[in-house]
Amino acid sequence: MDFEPKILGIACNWCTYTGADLAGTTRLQYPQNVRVVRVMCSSRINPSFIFRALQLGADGVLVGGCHPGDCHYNTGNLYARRRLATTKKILEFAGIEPGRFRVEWISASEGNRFAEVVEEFTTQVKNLGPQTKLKIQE
Amino acid sequence: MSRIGVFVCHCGLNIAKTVRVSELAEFAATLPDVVVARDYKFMCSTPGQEMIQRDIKEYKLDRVIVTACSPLMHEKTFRKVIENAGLNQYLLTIVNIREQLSWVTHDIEEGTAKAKALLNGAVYRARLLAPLTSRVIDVNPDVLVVGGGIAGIQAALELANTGTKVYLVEKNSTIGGHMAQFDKTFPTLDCSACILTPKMDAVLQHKNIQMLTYSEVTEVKGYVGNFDITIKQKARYVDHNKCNACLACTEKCPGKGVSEWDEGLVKRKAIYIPFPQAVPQKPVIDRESCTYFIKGKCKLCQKVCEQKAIDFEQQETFSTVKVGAVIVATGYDLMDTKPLVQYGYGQYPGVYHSLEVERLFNSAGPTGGKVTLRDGKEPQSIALLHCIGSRDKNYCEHCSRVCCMYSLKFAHLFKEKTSADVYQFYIDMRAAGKGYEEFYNRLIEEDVKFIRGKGARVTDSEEEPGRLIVEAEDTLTSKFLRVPVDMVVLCPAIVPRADSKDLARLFNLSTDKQGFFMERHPKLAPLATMTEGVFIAGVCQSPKDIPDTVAQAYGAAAEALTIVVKDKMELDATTAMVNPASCCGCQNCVRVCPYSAPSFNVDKRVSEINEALCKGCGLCASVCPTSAIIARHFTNEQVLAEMEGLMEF
Amino acid sequence: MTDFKKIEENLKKEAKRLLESGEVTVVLAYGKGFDEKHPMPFAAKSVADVDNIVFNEYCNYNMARYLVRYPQGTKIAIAVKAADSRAVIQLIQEEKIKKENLVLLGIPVIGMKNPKTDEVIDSKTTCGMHNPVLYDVLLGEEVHGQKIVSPYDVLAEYEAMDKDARWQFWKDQFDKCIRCYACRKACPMCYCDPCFIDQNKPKWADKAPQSPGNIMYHLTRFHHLAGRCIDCGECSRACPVDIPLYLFHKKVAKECEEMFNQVSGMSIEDKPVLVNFRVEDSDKILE
Amino acid sequence: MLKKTAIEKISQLAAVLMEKGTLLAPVKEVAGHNFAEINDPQKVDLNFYNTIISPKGAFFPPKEDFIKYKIGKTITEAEQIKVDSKPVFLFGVRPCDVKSFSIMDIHFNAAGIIDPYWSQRRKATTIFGYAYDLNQPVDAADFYNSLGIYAADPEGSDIFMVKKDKDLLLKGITPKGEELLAQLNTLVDAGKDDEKYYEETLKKGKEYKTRFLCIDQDVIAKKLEAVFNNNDFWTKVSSACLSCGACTFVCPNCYCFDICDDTIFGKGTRRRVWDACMFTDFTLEASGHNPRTQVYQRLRQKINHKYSYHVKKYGVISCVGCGRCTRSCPVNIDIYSIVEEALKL
Amino acid sequence: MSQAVTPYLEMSQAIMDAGGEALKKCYQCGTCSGTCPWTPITHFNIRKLVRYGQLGLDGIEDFMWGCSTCKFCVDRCPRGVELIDVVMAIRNVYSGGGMLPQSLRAFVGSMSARGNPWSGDQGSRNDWTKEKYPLFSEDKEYLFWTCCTVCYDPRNVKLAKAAAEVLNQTGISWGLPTTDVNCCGESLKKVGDLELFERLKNNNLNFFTSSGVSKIITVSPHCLASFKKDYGQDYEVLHLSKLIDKKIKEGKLIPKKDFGGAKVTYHDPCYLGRHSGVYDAPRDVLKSIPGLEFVEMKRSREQSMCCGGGGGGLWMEKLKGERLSDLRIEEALSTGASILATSCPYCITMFEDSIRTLNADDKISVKDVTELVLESLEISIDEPVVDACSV
Repeated sequence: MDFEPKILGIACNWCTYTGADLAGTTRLQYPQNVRVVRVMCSSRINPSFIFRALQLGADGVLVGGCHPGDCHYNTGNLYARRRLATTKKILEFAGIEPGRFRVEWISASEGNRFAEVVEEFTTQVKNLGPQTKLKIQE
Repeated sequence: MSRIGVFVCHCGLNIAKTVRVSELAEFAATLPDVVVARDYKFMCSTPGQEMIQRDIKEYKLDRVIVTACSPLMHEKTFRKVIENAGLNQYLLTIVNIREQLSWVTHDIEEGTAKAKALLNGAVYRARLLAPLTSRVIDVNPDVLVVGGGIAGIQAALELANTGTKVYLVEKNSTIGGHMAQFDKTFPTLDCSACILTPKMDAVLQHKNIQMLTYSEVTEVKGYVGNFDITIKQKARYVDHNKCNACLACTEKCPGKGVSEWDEGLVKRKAIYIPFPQAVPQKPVIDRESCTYFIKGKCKLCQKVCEQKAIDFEQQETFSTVKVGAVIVATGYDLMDTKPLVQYGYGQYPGVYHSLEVERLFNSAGPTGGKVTLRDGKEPQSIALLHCIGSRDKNYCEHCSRVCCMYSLKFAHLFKEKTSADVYQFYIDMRAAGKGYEEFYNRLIEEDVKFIRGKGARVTDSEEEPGRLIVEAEDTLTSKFLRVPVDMVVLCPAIVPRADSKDLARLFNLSTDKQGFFMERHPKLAPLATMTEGVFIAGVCQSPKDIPDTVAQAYGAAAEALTIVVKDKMELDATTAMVNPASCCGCQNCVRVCPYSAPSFNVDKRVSEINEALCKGCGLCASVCPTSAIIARHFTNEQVLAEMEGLMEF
Repeated sequence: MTDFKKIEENLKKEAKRLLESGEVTVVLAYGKGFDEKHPMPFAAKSVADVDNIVFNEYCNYNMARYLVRYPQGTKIAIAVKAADSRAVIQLIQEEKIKKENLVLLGIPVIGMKNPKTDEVIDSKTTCGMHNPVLYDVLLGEEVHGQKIVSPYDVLAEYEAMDKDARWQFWKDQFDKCIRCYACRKACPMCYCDPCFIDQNKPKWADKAPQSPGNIMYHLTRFHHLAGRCIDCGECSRACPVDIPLYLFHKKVAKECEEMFNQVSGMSIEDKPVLVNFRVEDSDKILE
Repeated sequence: MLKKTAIEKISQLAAVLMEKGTLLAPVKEVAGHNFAEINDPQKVDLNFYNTIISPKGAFFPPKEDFIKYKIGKTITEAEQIKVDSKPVFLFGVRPCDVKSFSIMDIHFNAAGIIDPYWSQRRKATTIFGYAYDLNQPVDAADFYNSLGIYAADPEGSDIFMVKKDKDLLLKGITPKGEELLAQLNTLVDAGKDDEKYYEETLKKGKEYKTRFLCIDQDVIAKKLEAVFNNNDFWTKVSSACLSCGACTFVCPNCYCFDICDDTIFGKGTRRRVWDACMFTDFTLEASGHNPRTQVYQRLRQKINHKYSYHVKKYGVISCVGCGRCTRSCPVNIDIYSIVEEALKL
Repeated sequence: MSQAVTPYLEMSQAIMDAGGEALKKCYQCGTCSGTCPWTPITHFNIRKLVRYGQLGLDGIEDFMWGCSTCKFCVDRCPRGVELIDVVMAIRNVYSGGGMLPQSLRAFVGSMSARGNPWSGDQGSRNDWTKEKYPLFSEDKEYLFWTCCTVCYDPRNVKLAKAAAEVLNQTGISWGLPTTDVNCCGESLKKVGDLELFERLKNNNLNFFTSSGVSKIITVSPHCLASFKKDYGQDYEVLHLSKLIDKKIKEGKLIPKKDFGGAKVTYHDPCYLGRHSGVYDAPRDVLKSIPGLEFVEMKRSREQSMCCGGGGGGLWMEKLKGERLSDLRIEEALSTGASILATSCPYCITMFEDSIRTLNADDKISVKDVTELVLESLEISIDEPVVDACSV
């Protein structure tokens, strides 16, 4: 059977979540591996959310925020960029495939971009196979 | 232990087509703490809402999960529903299985499986939700309107007539906007000035409107009900309090600048009013073309001014206004067509863009309303090229919507004012509007040649120097046409104002792919934006004609009124708070907050958050190393629990 | 070679002067332990205490760790070696302490030793700097002419590892952790009380010394210290089971330096990188 | 019965023990030696002074799972986790550590307080005591003599081992030990000079001197009680303390624990984990109140508990002087010195 | 007979499956056909081709060979339709059904049997060198990829030699491919024989891989575009004109000979210009040659006219009056230039033909930019090069 990865998406309310809705209203089709948590801003994302998601068995984590400069809260995503970049480096040095974690800026008007990113990322994670390193073994 | 009710919506077949809704409800019923789970055709309908309310009472529910469309769609609706049933509105969780699931898959297996995971996440999260109390704030009763075109004017007048104080900011030295440049309006061909100038005058006279021309918004602080807006008054070098509008200065002035108002077709003085009916009727000095500012001497205007109104030392000034709501109506620019070299704009003098032509028709324009070419001759043959940059993936993908109709208007005016042959090169004629198709029919009868084929190239004629050749395929006959003309009119794409990005940033507006301001929802909230209390009207939202613009202006005025008419309003309760017992005093929150909501209490060595300033982004909560900051409704526990639920299945 | 005796004398002299004059009420330095090889962190609060002050090659402690224990406004003199002074700078950046309340007694030194292994402490396990970055009084001759070795050189071997091997390496290391939290307690930058890992709401990880909780604790701690760790190596020396935490901290520091072009604890004007941003930060850092 | 084996053949002995049950023995790690469950007999390494962490984990592991549960819609299913009753061989325990087991028995295995996990493991375990190598210097941190323990003290061991040059001598102390020894066919019978060497070592062990505090535990207990309120003293001796848990986690006699539930996806485990009185949240109450917020309060508690309260309550100091806390302390705090200081007051 | 037709959607689907997916996007505005250089002179209509394709209508085969893949329409298309892909797909579908025109049969046959379009013997690919120039080996930096046309066509062999001599002057290390290689296949792909193209491509890739090629210089823009876009590999491919331009600017090549005020104009080959975005390099080279007066034709650069040789056009018969090259020569003549410079062997071939049929031999000559450079370096390829020392 084909491996269908479980991917956790964390999307900011104003841009990426709205963009994801737009993908729906325009009836774009994309893989259903990403399960989205809505937060108000990408800056809400605590790095430990990412670690925890992987521990919970997520094969990949996709974070979506507004384009830099377009943050609903002015500068939230600029902080998020630094904090999440650092998170990514930490995961990488711990030996976790960097391809399992991705941050994308997707605006409210970029429904197609959302679908595209989900498609791409799903394929990428699929190719990496199941994430077993951090996953808590019951 | 919670008592959770789960309500799964079919949304007709929208959801039910790709999610087995009854199976989803059955699944929900197996989850711990779920005491009732149902599915229903339209949960947002009255029977659906009543079902939820009935169950809240019957099963003593303390959490409600609605599994339906996006929370951006109906979260507010369902919050009201549960609140009316006596439950705190924040105990609602929406699971989005329409926009982000049923509409984006065809596979019912996949759809049902993912819906279960999403629902499970919601159950995990719902258990940890806490009732929250909305904040009540005072509302400032005044409104700011940005942009003094027809949309801004109409909105300002409507508001002012209700007794609301309005600040109308316009960056040019006169209000009126693009509409004031036109001669006639389609399809009725009534005179643009006859409609507009009385309104402009009404703005000037209205005691409730404070007009701020030659001004720009430079800073926006605060939030709905309480905006603090800084406005820059650019230096006019003319004291408008003293000036009596005799305009003697403009006659004497030796300076020559390019008339922006006439789209660069003619020169104007350095001290000028853009056009005779300008409001206010008072001149400004353009530094760039003023002899005094260029050479250091002249001051002729000062000499002739009896009122001593000329002030070369004038500086730009900044003032702050407090308002409860804002209407943004900043209009549009035309796309620059020079990069489309095949059409020869800027290369051949016979090629015009549509706004230039508007000025040619206008009796107050550079030719006094006569249609003449740049060399003064009357054109014998004219081609109108539609969709220049519009409907074009290489430039603007959108349809600019008004070009078909104004091209018809142009054709009529050309026919009226000249004896020229008129060709329309079009892809599709779009005449959807009241009286528009009739107008199209009228023009066909006026013997305008309609060529179905986009103009491919404009070149100069080798046979008749000075004439132009329009090349295109007439797709109806598959013939390659070479049409010799004297004048080519391009209908360029309508694009957002060059500085619209800056404005979007100031007001926190989202923009669409082209840069037009995004409405919160195209149908449910077409004039509202993602920023509470900021509304949009007119072409800054998307290209539209004058009737639609005016209608939007009325609508935006009504929207703004709904806010400022009350003296108090409720704000979202989803703000952040500090648990002082866990605060380590690192002050990260203080450092990062864009709204200065957190501050450090030096005595207690802990941070505190001013909830009136907090907008609930949650940044402080994520930079707090000790998790002392609780981002209400998005707490760490809630997010972690939701993640756990999402990953279980 | 550093003249340890001379520095000890100067340290005592300065401590005496500062306490006598009342300029400070506490001198954070090093004191006698149960034997010579085991000196202790020491807070001299009176002239009489000064006799107990020592300085030798085993006085590794980063005394900045103790600064936040004293009430705001306490006048403190603190002995700082190179990395220790960076910790002080970082704490000033974070507004935990104020420069005006401090007298920094700078100790330029080369040849400090780890008492457990008797190995010289150098750029392999610390930032490898010899001279304090910030001081008010210098207690010895500045060290110059040493070969400059990047504190990140030691990473090459680990960076070159295959990701699966690196994962195995770290997993084995973190599995050893007994959750005694000596690392965070020895760290001058870990002043949080309570630490995120001790919390029940939210419970970020389990409390038991086993893989998932250990990994969550350490990875999150690395993130909390990103751009703040000043590479003094205290965490690794404190660890009773010898987890080479310094390697991970170094790696994060290196990445932060490359991404944000700022080195921690070098200037009191800086702002910690992770609570700061530049509009021109590149999206490349996310790749 | 005295048996012997060449130390270089120790892995053969290990292999035999592994066949009979679980073998816990010192293995070399980067930082030093520690007891570990042996999977590879070659790993057993007797070339150590003492382990970093005490062998208490053999009976009281850092994490002990009690119950596995599953939260259901109507009921939560739970299942108790049983201790494996397979024989265990705890190999190479120093006399002071052997002594610690009997002190720990007070808390886990005395009348009225029988901890099934501790007591079952104790029952299943055969302890191979191991005399310190008298030819090596005493570690400066040790002070077990003060607690009446000597370097070659077979008390409490089932089998006691003494190193003789390149050989290891093994003596059955208890019937359980004797019985086991008889079964270990890789061992050979010791000769007369071995017997003599063994006896002499036990005697010489008394001369192998550690630091010495005071033999009268009541004196110590009373003194500590008397200085309890001397905050200056406690502040001073704790001024370096980081308040980490290293000392308690390596200690053979610290027995404090926490009980926590770890749940994921509705399934979870209730378990006991080591806790430390040096942690800030050790005494944090549900109300948010914390009676011991200061470092000095916590260090005072720790010392008083071992040297004062424990004496009054159980008649014995809860310390065997193994020196581990001193060796593991990141800032070289020496519990011996603090008690010594207190006695001087 | 009924004039009614029924849409044949299976055919439309087949075209989309063959790579003409973009078909769907077209809204028939006529920009392509209004832009296409063929529309004014032939019955070929690219918009109609797309329309026929959308509905799968019969009759498409009558005019589907008209396109010379000049890419003008693609650049202008407001819908972003990759019209060349559509043309290729349609040709693929229909020629698969045996609808190849007579004139292209020889072309495809030669490609299939000999690996080149000129019916030349594969083994004699390098005969023009007279073994004077080195073969590529791994120690060489550049592979000089000779187009089949310059290897076999007598007019263009001159270009091959000129190129080799100029390369020798640049000081770079280079070598020729062995005779194992075959045509790059660009035109074949445009003609729609995608299967044979794959074979040719893979054979060339084998050579590149086995001999360790990483940098390639091409003399033909068609090979350039093919390697860059169709080969799916990351080779550094460079058109000769860019290299020459670079070397002149570095001072490694110094044009000496003065042309005494001769007027030259430049024709942008579609595959160098619109397909590859190279406009300035050949112009800069021309401007660096002493005594050449450079004039532009009216249609130049992005708006340049096509010679008609692309997309298989080189091998197809065209009636007089339906040849773009004729129009182009007339345009060149109208500038008063005596030299028409270009950078493509196909253009050279097309223009030489037109000059002959227009009897313009005495007014204008066609030269590759490389040939002019060589002439200006005062090196002759007609006689053996004399060692400077022995003079």
